Amino acid sequence: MGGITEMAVSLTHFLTVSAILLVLGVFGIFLNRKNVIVILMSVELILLAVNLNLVAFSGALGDLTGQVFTMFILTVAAAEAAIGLAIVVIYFRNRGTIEVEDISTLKG
Amino acid sequence: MIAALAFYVFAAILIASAVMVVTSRNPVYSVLFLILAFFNAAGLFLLAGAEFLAMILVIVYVGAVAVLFLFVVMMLDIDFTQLREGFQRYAPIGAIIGAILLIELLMVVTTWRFAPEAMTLRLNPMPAGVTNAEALGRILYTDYIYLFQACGLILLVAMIGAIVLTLRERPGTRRQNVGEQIARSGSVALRSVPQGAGLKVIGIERPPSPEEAKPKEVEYHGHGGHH
Amino acid sequence: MLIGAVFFPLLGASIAGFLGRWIGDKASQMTSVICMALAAACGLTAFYQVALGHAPQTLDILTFVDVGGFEVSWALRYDTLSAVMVGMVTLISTMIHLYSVGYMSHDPTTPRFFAYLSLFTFMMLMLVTADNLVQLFFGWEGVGLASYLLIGYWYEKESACAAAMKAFIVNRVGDLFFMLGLALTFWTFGSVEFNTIFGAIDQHRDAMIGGMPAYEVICVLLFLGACGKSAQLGLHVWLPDAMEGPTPVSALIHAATMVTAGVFLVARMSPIFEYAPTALAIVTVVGASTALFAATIGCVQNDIKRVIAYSTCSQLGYMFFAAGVGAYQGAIFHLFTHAFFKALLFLSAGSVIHAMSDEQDMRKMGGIWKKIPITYAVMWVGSLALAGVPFFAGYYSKDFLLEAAFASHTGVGMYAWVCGVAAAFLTAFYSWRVIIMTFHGAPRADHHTMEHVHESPWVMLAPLLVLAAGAIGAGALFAPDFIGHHWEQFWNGAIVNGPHNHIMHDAHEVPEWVALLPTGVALSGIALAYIMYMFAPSIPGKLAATFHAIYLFLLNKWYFDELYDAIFVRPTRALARMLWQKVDAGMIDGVPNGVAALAVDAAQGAVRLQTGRVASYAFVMIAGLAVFVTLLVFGAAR
Amino acid sequence: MNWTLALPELVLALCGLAILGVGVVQKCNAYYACSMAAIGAFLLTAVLVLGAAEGTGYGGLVVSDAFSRFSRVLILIGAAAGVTLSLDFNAKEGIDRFEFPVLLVFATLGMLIMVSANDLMSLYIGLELLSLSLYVVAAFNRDDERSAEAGLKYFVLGALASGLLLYGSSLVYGFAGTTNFDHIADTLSDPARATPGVIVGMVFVIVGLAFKVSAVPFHMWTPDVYEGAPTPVTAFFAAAPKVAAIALFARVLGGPFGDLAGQWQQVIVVISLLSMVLGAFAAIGQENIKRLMAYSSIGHVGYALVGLAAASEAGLRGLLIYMAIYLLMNLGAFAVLVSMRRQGRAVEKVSDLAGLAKTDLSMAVWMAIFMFSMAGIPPLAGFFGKMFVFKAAIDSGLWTLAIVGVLSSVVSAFYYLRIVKVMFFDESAGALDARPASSAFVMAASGLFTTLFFLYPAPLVAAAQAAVASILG
Amino acid sequence: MNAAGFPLLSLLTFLPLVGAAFILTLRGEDKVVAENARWAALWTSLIVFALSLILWFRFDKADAGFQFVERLDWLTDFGITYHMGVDGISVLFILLSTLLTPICILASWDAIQTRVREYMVAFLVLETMMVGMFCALDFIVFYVFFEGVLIPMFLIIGVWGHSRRVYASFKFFLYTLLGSVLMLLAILLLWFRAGTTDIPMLFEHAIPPALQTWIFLAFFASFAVKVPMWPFHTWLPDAHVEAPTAGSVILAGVLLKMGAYGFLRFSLPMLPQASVDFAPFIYALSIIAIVYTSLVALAQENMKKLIAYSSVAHMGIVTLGIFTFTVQGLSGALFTMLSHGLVASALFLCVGVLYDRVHSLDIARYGGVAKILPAYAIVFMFFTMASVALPGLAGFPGELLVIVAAWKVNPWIAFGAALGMILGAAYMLFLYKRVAFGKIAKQDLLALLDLSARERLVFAPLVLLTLWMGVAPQSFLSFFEASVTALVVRHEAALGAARLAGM
Repeated sequence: MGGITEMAVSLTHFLTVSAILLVLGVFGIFLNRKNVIVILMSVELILLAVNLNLVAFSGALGDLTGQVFTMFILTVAAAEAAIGLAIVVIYFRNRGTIEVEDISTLKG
Repeated sequence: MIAALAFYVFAAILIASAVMVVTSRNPVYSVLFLILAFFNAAGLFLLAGAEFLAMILVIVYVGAVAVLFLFVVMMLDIDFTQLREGFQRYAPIGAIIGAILLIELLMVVTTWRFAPEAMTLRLNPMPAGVTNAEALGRILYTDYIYLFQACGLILLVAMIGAIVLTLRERPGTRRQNVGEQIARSGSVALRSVPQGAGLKVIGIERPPSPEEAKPKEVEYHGHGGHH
Repeated sequence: MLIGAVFFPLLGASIAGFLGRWIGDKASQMTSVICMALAAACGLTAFYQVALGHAPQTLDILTFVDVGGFEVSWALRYDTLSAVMVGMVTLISTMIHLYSVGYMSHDPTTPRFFAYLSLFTFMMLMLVTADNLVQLFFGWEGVGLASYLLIGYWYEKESACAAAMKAFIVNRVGDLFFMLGLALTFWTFGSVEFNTIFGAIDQHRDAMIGGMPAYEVICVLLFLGACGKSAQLGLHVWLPDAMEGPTPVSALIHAATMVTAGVFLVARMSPIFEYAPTALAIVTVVGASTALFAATIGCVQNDIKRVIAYSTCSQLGYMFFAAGVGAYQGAIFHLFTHAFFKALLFLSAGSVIHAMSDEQDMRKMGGIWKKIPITYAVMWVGSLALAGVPFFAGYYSKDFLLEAAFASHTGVGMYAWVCGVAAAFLTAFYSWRVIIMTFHGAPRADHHTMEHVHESPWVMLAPLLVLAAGAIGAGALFAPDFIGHHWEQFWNGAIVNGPHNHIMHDAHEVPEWVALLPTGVALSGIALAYIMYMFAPSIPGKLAATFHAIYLFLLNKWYFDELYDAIFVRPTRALARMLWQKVDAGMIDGVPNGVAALAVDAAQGAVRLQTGRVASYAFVMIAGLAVFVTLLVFGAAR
Repeated sequence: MNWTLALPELVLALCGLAILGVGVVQKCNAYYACSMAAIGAFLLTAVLVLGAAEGTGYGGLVVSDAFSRFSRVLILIGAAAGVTLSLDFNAKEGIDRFEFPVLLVFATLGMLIMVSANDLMSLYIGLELLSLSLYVVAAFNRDDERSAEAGLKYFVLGALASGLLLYGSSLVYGFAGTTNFDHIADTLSDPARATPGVIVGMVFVIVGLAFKVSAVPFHMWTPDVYEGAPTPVTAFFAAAPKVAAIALFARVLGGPFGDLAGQWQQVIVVISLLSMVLGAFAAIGQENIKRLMAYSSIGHVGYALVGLAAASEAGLRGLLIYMAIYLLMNLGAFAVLVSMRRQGRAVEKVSDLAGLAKTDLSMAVWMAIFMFSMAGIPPLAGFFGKMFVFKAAIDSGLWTLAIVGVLSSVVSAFYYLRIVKVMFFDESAGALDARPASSAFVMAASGLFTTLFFLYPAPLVAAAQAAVASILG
Repeated sequence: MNAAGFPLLSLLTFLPLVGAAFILTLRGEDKVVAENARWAALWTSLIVFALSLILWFRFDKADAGFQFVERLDWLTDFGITYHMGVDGISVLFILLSTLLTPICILASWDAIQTRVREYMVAFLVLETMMVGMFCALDFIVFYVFFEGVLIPMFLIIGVWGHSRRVYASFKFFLYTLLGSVLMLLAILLLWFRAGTTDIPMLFEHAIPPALQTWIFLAFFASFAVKVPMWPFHTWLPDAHVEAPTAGSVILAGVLLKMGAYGFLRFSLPMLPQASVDFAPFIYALSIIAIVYTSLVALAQENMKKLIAYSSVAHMGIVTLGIFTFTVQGLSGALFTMLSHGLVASALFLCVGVLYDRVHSLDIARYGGVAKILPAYAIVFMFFTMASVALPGLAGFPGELLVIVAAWKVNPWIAFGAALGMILGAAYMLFLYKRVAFGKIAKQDLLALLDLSARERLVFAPLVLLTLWMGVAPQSFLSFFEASVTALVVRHEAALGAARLAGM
């Protein structure tokens, strides 16, 4: 594709890795039966996949927008992690557990 | 060639550690694998030409977020032996759905095409001869000041949130009360007394009676549910 | 005056009905009797002016309906036919009102009774003076209502209520056909006004409906309506039961007036009937069959009023077959004379019942003729008239009917003649059976009752005497006008005989033996009754034992009630219950209820995914995502 | 750079910071004062919104047009009412901390940024500002197990959803080379050029937004969070953010992806159908009234999305009208829920309303009006919302949607009626405590709107029409 | 502005709301409030009735078009205006509604002792909806009123009803709502096609036959439930049995007419082809309704249920008449609607009289009532007879016209319709016999009091009107004539045009 900055490694490779990361993150969220913190980490993996995508596109397009976007995402992700962990903490204080299976008193 | 090799190494380790994050029994291991994953992702960023972001990723993520995770995992005193093993009941069908999603995504990304006008529509073409950090810095505080400030608010909200949710004041906790310190009255001020004069000279100094100045409640409203 | 004849009874009814409780029993009786008397005065004047003076006229009162060519007015039509009926109805009704003053004197709610009676009279008058089919139907149904109210007058009696309902509903069956006939008449002629219809007879003679000549269908439908009201075979079942009402009611409604409305209708519609030969044949056959059939039952009944009721039924049959062979005038003449003697018979029977302390069973009477001589005498008069003994009223009319039937020279005419003669014999027989069982022989009532047997008061006897006079003289007096040589002037076109119909002439030309035969069979009937009940009272019992099956068959009125019960009443009730509980509550209601139950089930199903587990929520989201991605990726690949 | 285009947002942000500052330095409980200040800030912002200039600013990040004005005003009304409703409740539940209004101010700011976004980045930042605030307020009653669970669930799923949204955004960016809506629209102006990549990206974005509007099958968090969160928070959730998310949905699908309508329409039709049906059925068996309202709101989103699915001017107009009406009647209904308190304790079972008509008639009447309105019975406002969206569906030939829609509205009438039945037909379960003035005010205001809307619907319809014209034009 | 010189129809429509608002402002002791609410409601409804009489006198019977027309901007840009007006078809139903409301309020005077204020408000709101529905000349406005009826009626049945009121009110509400929403879709489709929902303009809008079929079915779903036609009738007996007396009165008197009115107002003029196509189907359902529900009525053991089923049968006559497409049939149907509105209402009031005294609807609970309540027995008999279409009373002219018209279509249909005469007589007389006749089996009945002055006042207008309608139906039929004739002419013209287009 003319005009797109040549990268050392083709865009497709990046995108593939990112897709795999995304699916792994998704698996981490809905397949594990362990504690909630793993879920939070899976969310981080998803965001990492996104960042990888954006950075790869940014590189391929020779455009900084993707990187700026990534920066914002990193910021927000940090904030999100903080709040997520805070919620996990208060949940643990209330229930004494953070097992995924136990977080199911509200249902029906 | 070296770049390609590096890519494969980073990518392989990244994916492997991501798998470990998800499957590790012990959350502490998960966090550590997450850190490893971040490092490798930073490597990939470098390969894609985003040096500044790679750095940020390491500093912010490894330095702050991952440590926060680790901190919480440790703090929560989880009995790791009690943690359930394995996956959800619907794991097979879940895996199938995940696989389908992955295959579709791979189909999409491997046949990637940019829009014909993509080049002309770029908002911030990379300026030549400027480092990545500088280039980012030039636009971040100008073109994106609006969002930059909004991000600041997000961090503020995160801070407020974290505090409002987790900060607890227990009775007996001592903390500095700046306002009270500044507003102290002369009655509690230190003053120099003649040496050796003793009680006989100055008498017993008592705090002002409650009517005059009620000692301020140390309680910080809202944060102090005594439950 | 013409209006007065019709509306005075309504006035009487309203006063007695609505003000009865304020003005008291006596006053309301008086009012209604006076109103009735005024009506009779008007009615007779009308008869004199219109029928005898040949001055027909029509009074328009009010537009009833005028919708898209369907025009109906309230109007009083006075032609000879109406005038005859009005005169007869008002006169007899007045007599019966008067009689009722005595008969009902012990009843606690006489105003109600008189209100009903007057209301009935009003409705009957509306019927006969109707200018169109709708108004006729108004009167038609109105008399049905009044009949219902009067039969059910003693509403605390279960049997009275049942009889009232039966009367109304069976009548309604007839009315159904009347209504349909009315509809067809409208679509055939574009009007239901008599004048318009009769004026357009020739234009629509070829009209067809459903492959049949429209006139035939109209006539059959109207005749079916008439059958209901006039208790012809098949729809007669209500009439005997109607005897549950007070006796004056039976006399007025179920003998003299209402039941003859069917005959009146046929006569009124004679212009159409004349062009409906098949319908006329049906009328003849049904009428003749009814005449014989009812007479056979009359021979074995033990209730005095029921015997007379079956006799009425039988006489109505006579009228119908006369109309069926085209001798409408004869039918009306018999209607006219019959009104006198049948009312007389009923009222005498009432007088007997009154004397016997409300006993109606003839097996519990006997030996009272000396105690109530006047009643006995008028009973004789009535019976003689009924039997058609010469020079009594019935003789003229009945003889004429039989002659007309014979003279028609058709198959159905002959059938009617044979049935008529046989019925005449039976009529005479059961009439004297009644007289003998009631008045003669050893007293069969208990001592107590016998002591109380007394002649009725003058207020009851006076009407009896008037009617007796009618029963004796009405035939001779009016025969020349009604059926005699002056008939054409007298009827003045109120009844139409087609150009092919010469029956009025032919009836006078029958062989001598035909003319004498009815008298002969009547006398032999009387003789047989004397033999069986007076001289050899053991014969009836033996006969009944020998021909037990026939006896029971007759006693049970040919099992009509049972038959109807089995094919109409019970299945309807069973069907009603089934439709309600199975179809309505089960099937039709089952749908919404089932849907509601399904919705609740669906609700439970819908929240099953809501397990409370975060992971499964995420799973659903991702599954949804995967589905949409698949949908669009392959959709976009199109 | 015309910074005044974002004046309302700037003012609101400053107000938020000021309130925060006041709350921090204030010694005594500043909850009430901060709340009132927040309401004042909302109203002030609303005034500014009404007077805001039109145009695109900040390098195309922000757009101020009739559409954003319409949505922003609705959001601010919803937010103000939300804060009003929390006044009494939070005080009685012991969660009357000044951070609450502050967080709601920032959440509202996030919404404002969201609906006036003209760029995927502004969209994301606004959305996250909203989401993070909402995560916190959902768990605000931190000592209540259910509140904590609600927060946790909302957070986990919300994070997943924003992850998916971002992934989609990244693909779109990758395709178009830009994140600006106008530019994206340009590249997609010929739908034939849309590659699978951008379509998948769009699906991911749709999923992320569908989560926010709680459309089936991305609704799973809704019942649990509605039930677990403190009632005023639930009221807030059901009102302003829903309107904001729907508006954003409309903006994104109508603007940058407007020419891909043929593609996204299929998705919207499906989620709209599922939402209507699930909303109708799942609420039937609910005992907890907040949970019931959650399913009800899912159903309402389904109806609103019918308008979106119509992918026409009439459809978007119907959508906006629907959301405006939904917002107001929903606030009224939640005002009742917030007031449900017996002997000082908050109650939230449907059966707790039993015999309300005997003990507090006017509240019962208002609630009945809201219920009938939600069931779509004329002449109440809810009917008109439904009428406009179904009209749009029929115009677009979406018969399935229209028929399923009206049928499910009949089914949903069943549970709305059940609430009326409980209030009016059943024997009293004991009187509820007296209504606080704040909820009485919200109740009456939205009740009057709901009841009298039919008299003069033209202004709202005209405003919605203008708003739609601005994004499609 | 219009013949009255002021917005009469709007006034009629919204005046009850003013009364309702006034009642809502009443404060004070419960007893006093109840008393004041009763009087306020009565006066409001009487004033409305008095105003509505202007329609009777000022209505131009020769004009087939809409009169007293009012038009205001509403959503004018979208083709919806607030458009009110009456023609011969609707004018008398407004009078019927305004007449029955005060009667209902009077009938509930003593019977309703709980939540009187709310009850009166509900009735006044109901009146607004009913009157508005008959006045509306815009389809959306019509629908708003048409559906709005559900709310007050639901509450009336549910709050003041009897033991199974919840089931009945839900069934009533959901059943009718289900039908109506489908109609709403059809309305929206018409709106889309014609760009307006103005009824007179929609009359001019030709719809292709294939589409007519679907729209007809959608209308049918709503109107058939509302009429109700067999087999959509089962909500009616339940609703009637459980509703308080006045609720049953309004339900039978006015609400049932809304469906038939809908057929007349919309299905026939807007969908001529589909109406003709579906006519045999309607005939079948009508005949089934007449025969079937009459039979079911025969088996009933509950007075109100029996009368409810009889209503279904009578409405069968109405639908039959409408779909004969003849002047007689349509006039007969309209007349039957009016007369049934009076007679069925009166019958429910009769039942209510007994219910107020004995608190039972069970037929078996009664017997011999005629002895103790003679005046009542007369009234009851009067309306029984009117119900069985005795000539001279209100029921007859309509039934006659419909049967006459039905004969034109097919004699067997006329026969089926006329069968109702027999069965109707059977079940009504059977009812009357079991309630009023016979010996007094239950001793407590002896203590009953005859009609009070208030009850006589309630019945008096109904009796008079029933007689009037029976004796001089032309004074009512003349209102219909021009409009009905115009409708039939237009219907035939539309069919003719369609036939030409087909050739």
